[in-house]
Amino acid sequence: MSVATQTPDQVKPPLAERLRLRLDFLPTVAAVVIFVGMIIYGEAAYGRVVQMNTISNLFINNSHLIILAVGLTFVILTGGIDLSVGAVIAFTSVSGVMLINAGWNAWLVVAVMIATGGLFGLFSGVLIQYFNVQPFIATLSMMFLARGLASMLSTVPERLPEDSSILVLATQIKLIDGPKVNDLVITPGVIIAILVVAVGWFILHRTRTGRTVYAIGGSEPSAALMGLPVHATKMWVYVISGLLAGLAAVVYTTRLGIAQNITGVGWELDAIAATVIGGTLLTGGVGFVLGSVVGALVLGLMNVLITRDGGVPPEATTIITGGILLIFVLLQRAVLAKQRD
Amino acid sequence: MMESLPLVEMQDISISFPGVKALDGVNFRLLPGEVHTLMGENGAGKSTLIKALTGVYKIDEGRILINGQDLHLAGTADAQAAGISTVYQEVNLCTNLSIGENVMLGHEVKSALGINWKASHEKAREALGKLGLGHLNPKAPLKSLSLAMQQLVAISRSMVTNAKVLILDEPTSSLDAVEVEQLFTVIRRLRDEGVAILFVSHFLDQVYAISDRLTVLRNGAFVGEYLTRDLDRTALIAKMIGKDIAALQNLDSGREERADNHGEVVYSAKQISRKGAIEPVDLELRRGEIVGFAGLLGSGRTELARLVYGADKAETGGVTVDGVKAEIKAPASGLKHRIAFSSENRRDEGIIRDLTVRENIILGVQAKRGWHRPLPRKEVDELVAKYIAELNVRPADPDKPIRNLSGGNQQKVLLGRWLATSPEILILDEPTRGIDIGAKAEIQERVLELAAEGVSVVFISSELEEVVRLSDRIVVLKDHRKIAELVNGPEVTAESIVNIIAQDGVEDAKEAAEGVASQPEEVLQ
Amino acid sequence: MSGTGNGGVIANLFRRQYVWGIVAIVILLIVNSVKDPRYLALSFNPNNGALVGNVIDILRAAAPIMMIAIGMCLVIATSGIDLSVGSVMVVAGAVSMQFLSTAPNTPGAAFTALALALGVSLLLGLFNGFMVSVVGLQPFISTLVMMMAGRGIAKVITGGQNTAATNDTFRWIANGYVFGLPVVFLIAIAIVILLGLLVRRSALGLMIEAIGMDPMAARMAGVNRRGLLLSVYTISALMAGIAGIFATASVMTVDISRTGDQLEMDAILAVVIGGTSLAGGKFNITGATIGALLIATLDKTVVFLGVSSSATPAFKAIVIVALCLLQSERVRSAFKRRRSTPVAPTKKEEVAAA
Amino acid sequence: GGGDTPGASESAGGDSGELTTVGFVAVGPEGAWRKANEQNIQDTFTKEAGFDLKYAPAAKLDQKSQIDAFTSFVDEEVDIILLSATEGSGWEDSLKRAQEAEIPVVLIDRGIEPDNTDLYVTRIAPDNIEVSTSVANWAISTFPDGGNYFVLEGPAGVSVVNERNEGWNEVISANDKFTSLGSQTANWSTEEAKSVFETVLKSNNNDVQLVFAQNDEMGLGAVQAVEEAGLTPGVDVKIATIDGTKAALESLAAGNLSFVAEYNPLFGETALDVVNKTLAGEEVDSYIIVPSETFDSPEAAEAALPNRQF
Ligand SMILES: Nc1ncnc2c1ncn2[C@@H]1O[C@H](COP(=O)(O)OP(=O)(O)OP(=O)(O)O)[C@@H](O)[C@H]1O
Ligand SMILES: Nc1ncnc2c1ncn2[C@@H]1O[C@H](COP(=O)(O)OP(=O)(O)OP(=O)(O)O)[C@@H](O)[C@H]1O
Ligand SMILES: [Mg+2]
Ligand SMILES: [Mg+2]
Repeated sequence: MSVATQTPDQVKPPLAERLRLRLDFLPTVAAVVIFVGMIIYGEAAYGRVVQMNTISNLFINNSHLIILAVGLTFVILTGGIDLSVGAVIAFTSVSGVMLINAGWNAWLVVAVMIATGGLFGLFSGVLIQYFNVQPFIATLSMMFLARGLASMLSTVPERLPEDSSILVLATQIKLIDGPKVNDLVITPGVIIAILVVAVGWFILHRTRTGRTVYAIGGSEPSAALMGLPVHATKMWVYVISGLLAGLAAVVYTTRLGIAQNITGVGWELDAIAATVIGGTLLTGGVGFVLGSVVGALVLGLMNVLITRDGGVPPEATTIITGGILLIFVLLQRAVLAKQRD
Repeated sequence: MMESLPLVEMQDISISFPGVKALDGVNFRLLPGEVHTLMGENGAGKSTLIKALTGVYKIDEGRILINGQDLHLAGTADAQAAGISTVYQEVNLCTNLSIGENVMLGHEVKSALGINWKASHEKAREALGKLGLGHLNPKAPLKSLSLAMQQLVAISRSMVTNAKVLILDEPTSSLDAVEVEQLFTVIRRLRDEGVAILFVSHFLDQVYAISDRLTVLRNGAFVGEYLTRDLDRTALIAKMIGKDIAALQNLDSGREERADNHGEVVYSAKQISRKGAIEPVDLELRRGEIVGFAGLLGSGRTELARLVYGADKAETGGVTVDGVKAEIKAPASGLKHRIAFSSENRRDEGIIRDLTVRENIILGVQAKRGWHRPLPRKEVDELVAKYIAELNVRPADPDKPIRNLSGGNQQKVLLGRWLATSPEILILDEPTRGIDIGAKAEIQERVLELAAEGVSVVFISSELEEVVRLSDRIVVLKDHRKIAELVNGPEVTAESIVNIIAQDGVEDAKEAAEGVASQPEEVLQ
Repeated sequence: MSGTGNGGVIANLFRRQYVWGIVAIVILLIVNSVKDPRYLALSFNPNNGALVGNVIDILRAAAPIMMIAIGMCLVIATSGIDLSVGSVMVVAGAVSMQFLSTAPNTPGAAFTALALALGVSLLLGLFNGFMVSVVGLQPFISTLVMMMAGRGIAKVITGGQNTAATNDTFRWIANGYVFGLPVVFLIAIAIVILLGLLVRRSALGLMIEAIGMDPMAARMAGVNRRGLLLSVYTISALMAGIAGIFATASVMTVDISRTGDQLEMDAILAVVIGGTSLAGGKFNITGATIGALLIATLDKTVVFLGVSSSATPAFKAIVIVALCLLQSERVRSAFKRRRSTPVAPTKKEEVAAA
Repeated sequence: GGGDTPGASESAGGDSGELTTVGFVAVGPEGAWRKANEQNIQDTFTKEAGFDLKYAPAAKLDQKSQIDAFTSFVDEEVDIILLSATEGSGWEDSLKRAQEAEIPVVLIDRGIEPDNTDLYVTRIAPDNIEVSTSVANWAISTFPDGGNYFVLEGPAGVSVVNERNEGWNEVISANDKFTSLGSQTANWSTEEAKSVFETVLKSNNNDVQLVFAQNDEMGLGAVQAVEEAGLTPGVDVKIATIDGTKAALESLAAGNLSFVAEYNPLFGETALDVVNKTLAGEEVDSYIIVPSETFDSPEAAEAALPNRQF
């Protein structure tokens, strides 16, 4: 029987492949296209966009956002949400820097910071999974908690020691040294971000845990009935998101050399926006890590362009940011409308 | 067959839900290499027993033994680990994933670099092939399949793992003869390979065709275990419902003899169509007439029905209701024109799980009246009481969340919802799916009464006999086209319809259809 | 207050769930009384015929939160979310203040200001509703956009200033007293009851729940999803508008960067504490109201106990977590009787597709 | 103003291509003071004056967005950058890059920590510590035998708040006649300040003599709370605020506020002058303190009100 059906299959794939492509990748593809469009527009309108330093800074300044976005992609794919990441960054960085100043080994502290992030994630996970608190609320309270603890630790900027060994994470590696600051630069932070993306992609698309994440997003009861480890996986996504928040804290803190209790206010929304722009559905089950990366870059580029324009009246900036975000999702929606009925 | 020791043994299993004792000291055993059918009316406890055996529900009392060892199930995963593979009554797949991903979920082929998709899809294709779905592309999205197809995909999941125990809860409820035969060949092969198979179905023919042994439940209680050959149909029915009833006779008797009291045309569609769903068709429905849609799976019956109701918007053609031009572009407008449509997809397009039986019943009427004209409390209670009694929904508790009803009873509640809207045109897509024989007879009776009362009924069922028995006119569809329209008569039988479908050549399809439409008799010479 | 609760068929679980909110309120009040025995004492102020006391302050502080909470409650019941309430508040405030700052100090002017503010809020609500129901954007995003844009709009309206104005009638709304009780609270309660009756005495409640639980099935049952979503988001925005009026009237100043800031979170919290699931479906307006009261009590307690600014968020977090645990204990004990199939929302893709 | 600058004389004849581009990393509208300050800068660096001012307000007062803007200006190679930071610390790397790109940076209002003067041309600002100290000194002179005071702060952790606390605490805590009833954040907001202070009054049975509100908005909120409680602001409770906006001075004139310390936002002219000097390669001192007055009486307020621009 299966032999008999080989022949039609040989014909099908290209068509079916395209079909599949349309269904899943479209929003992400749209994101990429629009991103490129923005770059071209920026270059045409303001110039000095397609140049080494602008591009490398786009990555350097948003590496932590990219890391956060990857974490949120996991959570959102399961249909959950994590509002705590911004505050977790504040707490982990403040506590981390204080530990270093207290004489701890810097690299040990890095580990501690990441672990602390994971701990907050674990907290949310437990609340959600074992006390069926709703994700929004569980992570919201974690947000308050982390922010509060951070402020209780210190309300003044905590400085990393000038000679701290972890500052290497922010060292600017000039790949091409252009005139003045027009260099092609990369920092370990960016490399970390790229690694995170790669690993994230691997877990989601090449491991059963990843498949379970998608299945839960599609239909949690079905996933459970299929015997997939729903409980464990749902815990994991929050832990992952927490760990990555901790990592983002490391990257950001080493870049600035200071930690502050008011860092990261509203970053959770940026990260969520990034994932959504990248084509992830907040209802879960659909989306890609790479999309989220593009989303993060789009947001970053958007700020750059607004700055380059410089003529935007102060009152209007939020309107414009909102407007662009809207246009963006509308474009995506239009593309999607073609394949939904 | 001689008694080899049982692979699965369930002793004195009891499970009670708030209000219901779903299972009360039930015994059940499953021998290797046998097909063991679980029989019982709607709500007898079949699915619950299965869910107990697969770790979905915790058992209150009793024990489960596998290969003689006590087995404690904390979840479905444990059951799978114990070699039990299950296809539940409601299709449980993830529509956001591809067919292949669904088939392989949890069993993907691993390699050094994580999942090997090529191999996984290959394996998925094999599994599908075993059920004659080899033509499906594993990479295509599951969404693109009809409910029936999805059910087959769900079954093929269990082909991936070589399970020792295979459980199929009403797998055939939405399949037609061809698929059923295909499924049975697979089941037989597995059985001969020594797999123990637990089968549930309300179709007696199928039960007798496939099963070696029967266990009968009634209201959650264990009635008895029998060898199929020792128990003839009437005896079996008697055991299931506790008494013999005559209603079941007309299950086998041919088409109902009824006076042709066809009134004037209430609905007429000219060349309505929708891309990918159904090609342009004309359709006329008369008052007091039952029109059956016949066709194989994926022939487009549901699609056509959806267009009539407005669930999907017709892209071409025009519609008149009661002779007046009508714009039916959404279910709401369908309802306004007194059209009601009971979907084949009970779980996704029918019940609202978390609403009570009462709310589920009145939802249709209420939607028709609009939110600002709420039904008075009194009327609500009357309506609800009326339909719970008429369709004898069990348990007869209007304040139970509908998700807690058995599959069949949910179906009855939905029927109630649509009858409550006092429709002029009633479209029933697989209304008897998952309904036990007793209830099925009742529903068929009800359909005939409705027609007699002047309602124009569209009846869709994968069970051709049913269609032939009830319909005055039969619209035959194939590949999303209408290929024939027969005025029902003594000479029209399930076989003759199958022949029409088989003979329908691609080129002369259209004239055939027209010819048939004009003088239906000729088709059969 | 329970009048609204009885309005609908609400499963006991939910009726009991907000009981924990009440418990929490009581505990907080007790804590405060421990710090100062005269905490609950009420005195009468003959000058303005007002009852004076911490409890009265709580009621006044609760009014705006109550408004956005009940609006949010309906939105959440449709399995949506409205992040824009805070921004709609500031827009409403900006409109009224900007108008009053130039208008004469007359009742007439006050009512015009009200009309203007509510009118604008209504428009913003319609926009949200349109984006969600007709265009089919995800509620989170469309309202997130409105959340960003709204504050900008407010800034444009006032030209970046924190406009202040004087109008006794308008001021009276938030600071006046009737029968010794704050007008603002009485208005709020009246609106809660009205809305409660509207949704529970009509079939609105049932239909909102239906589309929240299962949009696909609801559509097939003939429920007009678009219309409902449109009206629900509009109602939410209207409520936010009223809240904005309350907030600005109390000080007769709109603070473009602070008015309504972060309040969407409070609203959502209130709704959830009240026993409405963010997954949509069964909703409970009484619960949301109680949730709002709890949040107001919490905010006031923090100040009364003199919890330091930096410790405040942590304090709140602990209270919330404790509350969630209390509530879920119930859920779990209910579960113990029968552990059944996971009851998570089953049809996400439809929600998304819609 | 500024007609005498080289920039202007060039642009008078030349096309816009010769305008000097100024990148202004700003804070964005958050209240009367900020509005006045940034408006003033924008009004000074006009095309007529020979400048193309690029205005980049922060998103949600988030330092990250400011750093992004700063970086972008550097990449764009503007001629000079005005930096009005939300936060003092964390700017070293950005400033170093600007230096490498040979772009001079002038700090507006907020200084940087650690204060490494090689990284920027100069800082033009009133002195928060000085201003808050003046409030404290006024308090001591008005309450010779002390009293109970309460502080309404901005959000915990923001530099301004820390500085204004520092100046105040140094003086007050040195004086043992004053007892602190604590401090609470009202997030710069009138509404919150009112709500907070009404509760503070209750929890202390109205036994509060002095309120130090770290900005005018909060001070005005406190006034209303006092009135609601049936007390007389200025008599029962004296309220001192910082900023000196028109609204505050009016309230002071009406006797509701008792002391307003100006935190002068109008130093566009000075900035213009500094910028021109810098571009012309002249030296400027590393810290130019903008003089700020204080108003301690209705009369003083009356006098100042007519020509108050903010
Ligand atoms: N989760 C649940 N909560 C409460 N009651 C339930 C639940 N599941 C099933 N029941 C009740 O248990 C009884 C048995 O249901 P079950 O689904 O096993 O019947 P069934 O034999 O599968 O019927 P059908 O043939 O219609 O599928 C029914 O009365 C049903 O109402
Ligand atoms: N929910 C759906 N989404 C997308 N496509 C569908 C859906 N349902 C059916 N289809 C497509 O329409 C075709 C017709 O399927 P459908 O089930 O409606 O026909 P049918 O004759 O009613 O068969 P059935 O016996 O399943 O009712 C299917 O082959 C499938 O490709
Ligand atoms: Mg069943
Ligand atoms: Mg069908």
